[in-house]
Amino acid sequence: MQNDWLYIGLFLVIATLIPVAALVTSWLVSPKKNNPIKQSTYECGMETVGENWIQFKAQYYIFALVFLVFDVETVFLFPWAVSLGKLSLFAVLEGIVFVLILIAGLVYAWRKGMLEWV
Amino acid sequence: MTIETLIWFIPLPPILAFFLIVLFTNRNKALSHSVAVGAALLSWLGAMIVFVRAISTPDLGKTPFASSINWIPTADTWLKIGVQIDPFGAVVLFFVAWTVLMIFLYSVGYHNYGQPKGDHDVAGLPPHGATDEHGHHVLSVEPMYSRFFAFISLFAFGMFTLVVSDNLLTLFAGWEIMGLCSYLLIGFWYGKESARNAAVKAFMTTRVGDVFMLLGIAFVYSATGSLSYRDIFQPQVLHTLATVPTPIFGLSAAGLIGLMLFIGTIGKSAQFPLHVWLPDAMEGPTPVSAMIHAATMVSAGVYMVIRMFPLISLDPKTMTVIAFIGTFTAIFAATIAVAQNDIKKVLAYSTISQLGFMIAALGVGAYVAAAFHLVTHAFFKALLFLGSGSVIHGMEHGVLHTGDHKVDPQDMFNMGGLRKKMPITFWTFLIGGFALSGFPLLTAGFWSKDEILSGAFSNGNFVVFVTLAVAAFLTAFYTMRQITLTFLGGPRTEEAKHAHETPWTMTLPLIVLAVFAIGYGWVGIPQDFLGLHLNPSWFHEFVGSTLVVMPAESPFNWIVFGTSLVVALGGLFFGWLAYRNVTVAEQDKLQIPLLKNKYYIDEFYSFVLIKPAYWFAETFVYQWMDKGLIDGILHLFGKAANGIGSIIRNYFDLPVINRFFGDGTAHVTQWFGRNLRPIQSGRIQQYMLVSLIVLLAIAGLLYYLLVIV
Amino acid sequence: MNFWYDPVNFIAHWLTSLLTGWGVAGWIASVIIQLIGVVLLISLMMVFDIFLVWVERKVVARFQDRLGPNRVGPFGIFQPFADIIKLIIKEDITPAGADKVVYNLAPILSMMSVLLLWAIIPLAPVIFGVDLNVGALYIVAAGSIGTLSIIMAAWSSNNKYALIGAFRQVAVLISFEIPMIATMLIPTILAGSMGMNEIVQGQQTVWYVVLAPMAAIIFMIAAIAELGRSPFDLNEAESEIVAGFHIEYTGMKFGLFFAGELLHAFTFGGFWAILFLGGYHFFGLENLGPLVAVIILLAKAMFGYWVIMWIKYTMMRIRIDHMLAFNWKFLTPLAFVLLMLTALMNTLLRGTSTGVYILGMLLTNVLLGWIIVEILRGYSRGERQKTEGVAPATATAHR
Amino acid sequence: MIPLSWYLIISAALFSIGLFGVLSRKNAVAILLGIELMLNAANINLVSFWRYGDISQMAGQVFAVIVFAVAASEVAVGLALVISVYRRRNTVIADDLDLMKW
Amino acid sequence: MTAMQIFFLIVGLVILGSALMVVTTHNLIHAALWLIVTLFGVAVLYAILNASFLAVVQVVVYIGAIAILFIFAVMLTRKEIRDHGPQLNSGWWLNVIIALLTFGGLLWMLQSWNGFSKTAADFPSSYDAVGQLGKALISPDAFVLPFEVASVLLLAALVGAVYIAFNPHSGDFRK
Repeated sequence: MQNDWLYIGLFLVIATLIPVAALVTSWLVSPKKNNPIKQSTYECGMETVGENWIQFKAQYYIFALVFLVFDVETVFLFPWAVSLGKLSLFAVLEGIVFVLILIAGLVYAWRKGMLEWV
Repeated sequence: MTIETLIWFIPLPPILAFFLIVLFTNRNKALSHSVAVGAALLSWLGAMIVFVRAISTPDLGKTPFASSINWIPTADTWLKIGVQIDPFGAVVLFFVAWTVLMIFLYSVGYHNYGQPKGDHDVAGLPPHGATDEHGHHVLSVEPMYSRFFAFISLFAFGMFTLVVSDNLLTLFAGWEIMGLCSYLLIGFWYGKESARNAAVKAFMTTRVGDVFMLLGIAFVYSATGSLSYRDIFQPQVLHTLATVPTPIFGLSAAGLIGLMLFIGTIGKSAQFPLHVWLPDAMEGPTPVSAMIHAATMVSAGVYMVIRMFPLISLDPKTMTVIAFIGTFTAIFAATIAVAQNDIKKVLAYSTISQLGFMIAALGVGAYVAAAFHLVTHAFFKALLFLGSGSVIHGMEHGVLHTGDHKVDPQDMFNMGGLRKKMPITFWTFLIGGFALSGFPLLTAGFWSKDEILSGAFSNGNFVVFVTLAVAAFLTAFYTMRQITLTFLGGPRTEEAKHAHETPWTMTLPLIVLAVFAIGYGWVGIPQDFLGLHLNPSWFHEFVGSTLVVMPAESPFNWIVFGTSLVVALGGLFFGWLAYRNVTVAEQDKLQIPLLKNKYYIDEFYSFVLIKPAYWFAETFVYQWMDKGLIDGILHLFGKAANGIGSIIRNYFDLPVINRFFGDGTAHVTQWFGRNLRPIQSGRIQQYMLVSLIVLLAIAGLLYYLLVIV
Repeated sequence: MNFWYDPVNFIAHWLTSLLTGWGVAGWIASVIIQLIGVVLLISLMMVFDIFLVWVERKVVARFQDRLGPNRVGPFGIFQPFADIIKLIIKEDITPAGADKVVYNLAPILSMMSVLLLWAIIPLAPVIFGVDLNVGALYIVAAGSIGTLSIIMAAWSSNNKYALIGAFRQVAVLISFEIPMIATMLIPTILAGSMGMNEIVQGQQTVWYVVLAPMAAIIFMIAAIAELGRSPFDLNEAESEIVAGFHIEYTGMKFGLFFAGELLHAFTFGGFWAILFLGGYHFFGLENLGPLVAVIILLAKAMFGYWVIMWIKYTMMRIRIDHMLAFNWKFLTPLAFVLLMLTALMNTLLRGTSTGVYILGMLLTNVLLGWIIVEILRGYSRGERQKTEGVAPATATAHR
Repeated sequence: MIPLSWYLIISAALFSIGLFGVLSRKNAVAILLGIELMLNAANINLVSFWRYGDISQMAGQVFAVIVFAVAASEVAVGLALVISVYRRRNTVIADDLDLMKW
Repeated sequence: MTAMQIFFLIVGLVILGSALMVVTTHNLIHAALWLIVTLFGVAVLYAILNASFLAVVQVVVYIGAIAILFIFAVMLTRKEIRDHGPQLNSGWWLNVIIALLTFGGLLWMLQSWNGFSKTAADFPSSYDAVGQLGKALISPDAFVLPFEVASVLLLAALVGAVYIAFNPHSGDFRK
């Protein structure tokens, strides 16, 4: 157990180091001749107008919101799924009730027209 | 199915009806009310079965019908919830089931089912009447018909839950559900400013009590580790509670718990000083008044006290407080009722005063008497309210006929001579009124009230006895006044002439309840009544067996009997005498401002509690508030002077008012207003900061108290 | 132990004994071994990644009836290496107003999140990094780091297009993550564990693609969306937002994103194989030896990768509203219904003979699929009727 | 092996930091960030008590899971409120939102 | 001082340091990113505590969903990415004191508890925590009620959030 995570940790470190190494190599060998035009933000040759920030559709936020709720609930289903094989039908039904509540949320969002990309 | 299972199912139909109506049938009026009434009928059926089984079961008191299930796993044990029906519970269930069913039925007629839709009715306002195809003005159906039935169904659920529950937790749940429903129902016609305010007022006032009650429940749980009656009423548990001292007033734990629970009752059962909400609650539709403010909800408070009697009765101090509050409320409300002109207001105050009777009875330890009066009162007061509703309904008919909407159909001085127009209403109302005033030997009210008086007498508590006797006299008096003004004599207005009888859905409940208002008393005739040896009082035997030791029936006493005889008959007689030919309000000798204005209690509260709250907010908002502040104070100061003057004029001594009124309070309030200003900044972080500082301070204090000392 | 049968573990054991012989503490030795293993695995992956570039380009060419790279080396096999060198020696520009640290962190995270996935892939019965008992969730976790890297890249590069692209991409990613997790639950149910190894071993007798074909399909669709490849590649719609979130990236950093995407695709092919195609199982062939098993797995992963490319180069890009509607109104409910059905059937059929079990599961899926197809047909018929009167130009823009 | 106290100290410190953030950040979103920190501190406690107590009693982990749900709900609703307020009043500074005084 | 302890200390320092950055840094996006670092550290703690399920869920839920939501919210509620002016309330030093007091109080309370510095028994390698968790979440005499309630809670949160953020009366998104 502990050991598994040790391995994952090593993996993490190496998986970070190797891209870094790649970047460093390129940084070493690549030329560096900066000028403002080159550094300006790329907008098909046009000048950037205004700040980076623009009013995003709150739609994005809504989807993130729905996702958050669903993510959490679905994640809760994993322990259930794992021990499902040893559980009674009753337990399975409980899980199904859980999912149904989840779907009720989806239906609500749907009916409220939040899933429309207006 | 076993009787226990059946008990579980009693509260179920109403809540199902609630959801059905809210979710599905709210478009369809007929469906809605059939669902609601059907649910009430089911519950009624279950309740009756349970009741019959209960009275046919020997020594139910020792082994009540009870079953409970584990509900929430707490740290080491389970929080159990369950049902329990002991003799007392059975009788309460009986009258609750009956009154609820009757009121459901009555509501159908009251909201003019079958009448055309109003011409310009809007949701949130009482129906104004419609014009039928012949051009006649007729009553119009309530716009929010289905909603009403949904609400009362939920309410019935709360009440049944409260009655069948075997622990304080579910009792409190039902209690709060009813609080919510009373809020919703009092404010049912939310289009009316007065109704809105009344609803908020009722909610807030009862909350004050509920907070204390919750504290009491928490205290019980922490002290006994359980909330179920059976566990709490174990002799050794009671003994420990009685012996453990608490830092407050030197009360024992039992005493403190009892006091806190009783404060809850004060709120719910509208006892002084938290009685102010009940009269205003008359803004709601009349069935609501009958249901909430006569039959069930206000009884819930008394029910709880009776339920916890073994615990509460442990501490004499608490008992004294209870007795005092009850007695005072009884006389206090009775005096106010004398001067009211609104037919429902009179009943409201009489309700307060009758509840005072019960509380007082408990205070002097007359357990059975209180229970008895609870039941009988529920019946005849429900009857009276429904009757008054019927009267108002008839009057509204007259109003529609004349088309003069300025005439208040609830003012008794606009009525008179209705006995010819609405005979059924009249006779049933008469029965109810006589029961309320305790008409000897015949009505239920007599037996229960007589038992209370004899209880107080045999208890040797003569102050209580005399006060209650006076209150009883006043009760009879204003009841007769009401009957005389409403039904007797000749009609005083056009409207009264054209009033007429209400549909069967409204009269049938009246008749049924009238039967109980008479008959129910006979089950409680004391054994040695008039010295003759009748067979023992069934009610006393049955309900008394709820307690571990059956309370002794108070011995018959000629003085008590004479007193109750005299006060009842005398009150009725004088009431008739004084009002037999009063035609306008001005001729009423008792229209004294103090009584009409209910001893200025409302003004007092609004002065001490409500206005300052406004001031804090406003002072913070507008800097030039001082001026308004001073103005308000001067204005109220005038009112206060007025109040004091009238008090002196009536030789009535209410020291509280004397002490609080006058500019002393004004300055105090002003000072508070100035200094509390910055607190109310509305900044959430600041609030949190303050609360944290306080929390830390408390923690430090506790550390000091627990560890260092 | 026979070297030729299982070289990897053989070498590992040999090294361990060697180190312990030198008096190195046991756990340090194992750490060192693991370290070596990790380094080897990851560098192999990177190299393989370069190879993937070539594969992709060849396959695309075939799909599009071209030849593809064929100059550098046989079949242009060395082309990608040339690309790499070019990427490395390209000047790497950091736009003005960029948030330096985040800007440089993003591609690393993106690559890392892909590489991390290989920690739990069981290459063979005896060759696997770690048999994590929460494997399925681990995949999602790594994916979420990838999502994060996208937002970081877009925000730090201070570019409107990048931000728009990132928002779209993230919206799609998180949306399609739901059906993905839901379908991952199904092998979890069938195998009774989240661990990849158990799941693979659970397919000893029958592959889960037989027990839950619908799940396999949904997973594949969701995976493609997760990869942000066509037809779900709106995040880098050249016509509108030039290249999506990594518009400002040049040189090796862009290379990392690019390679990350390729490897990601391949990896998901691998997971598809592991979750549904029986992993390294191939009718008992895997018993010949671990290396054979590894080859089987890689072949299956390549097949999955090929399917992904196939879809990518045959289907056209979908509009974002259609994409999200497709997910939320079709894929997600379907996935959950399938989940419930599978759980139910799995419990009901427990204890029956294997044949019945397989048949029941299969029939359930087929039935569900049939119903779905019917529903879709009805829906599209309705849409067609709705848009018949309308001019064809607007007919496509129906909601 | 690590004594339980270390976990408790870390979680207490994390909690206090989060508390500070909640109390003193101007931006409502930042306040929510602080709340997240506090919730995590609580979770560390729960899990460590599970590990250092009887591991067959899953209460600790279950409660941690519930805390996840609570955190998710809190963030969802809280941020929705912030955004809605921003769209009405065009500010996310908590102190400007003192309508509660009315 | 075993390697484990050293590792733990490093993780703890990372957690606390990044937490401090969360509450103090000016740029809210950075604050969110720092929060992610903190959360990741906490996930590592879970891993050390053998609660692998929670460790992964921490990453999935917090980093994968909550942090994303935060970043979106920040981007949706800011006129420009970088903040001007102080980010702390004026009375922040008082808050520091409060926080320190809380910390002290908590520590005092904890150390007065006798199990404060106990160590854990070794974790049985065969112990299937996830399965146990699943059973505990489902079995009626354990936590099935909280389990279902949690889903209801999330449903309520979804509905509420949708209503708040989406109801037409609260203004229009594209203005």
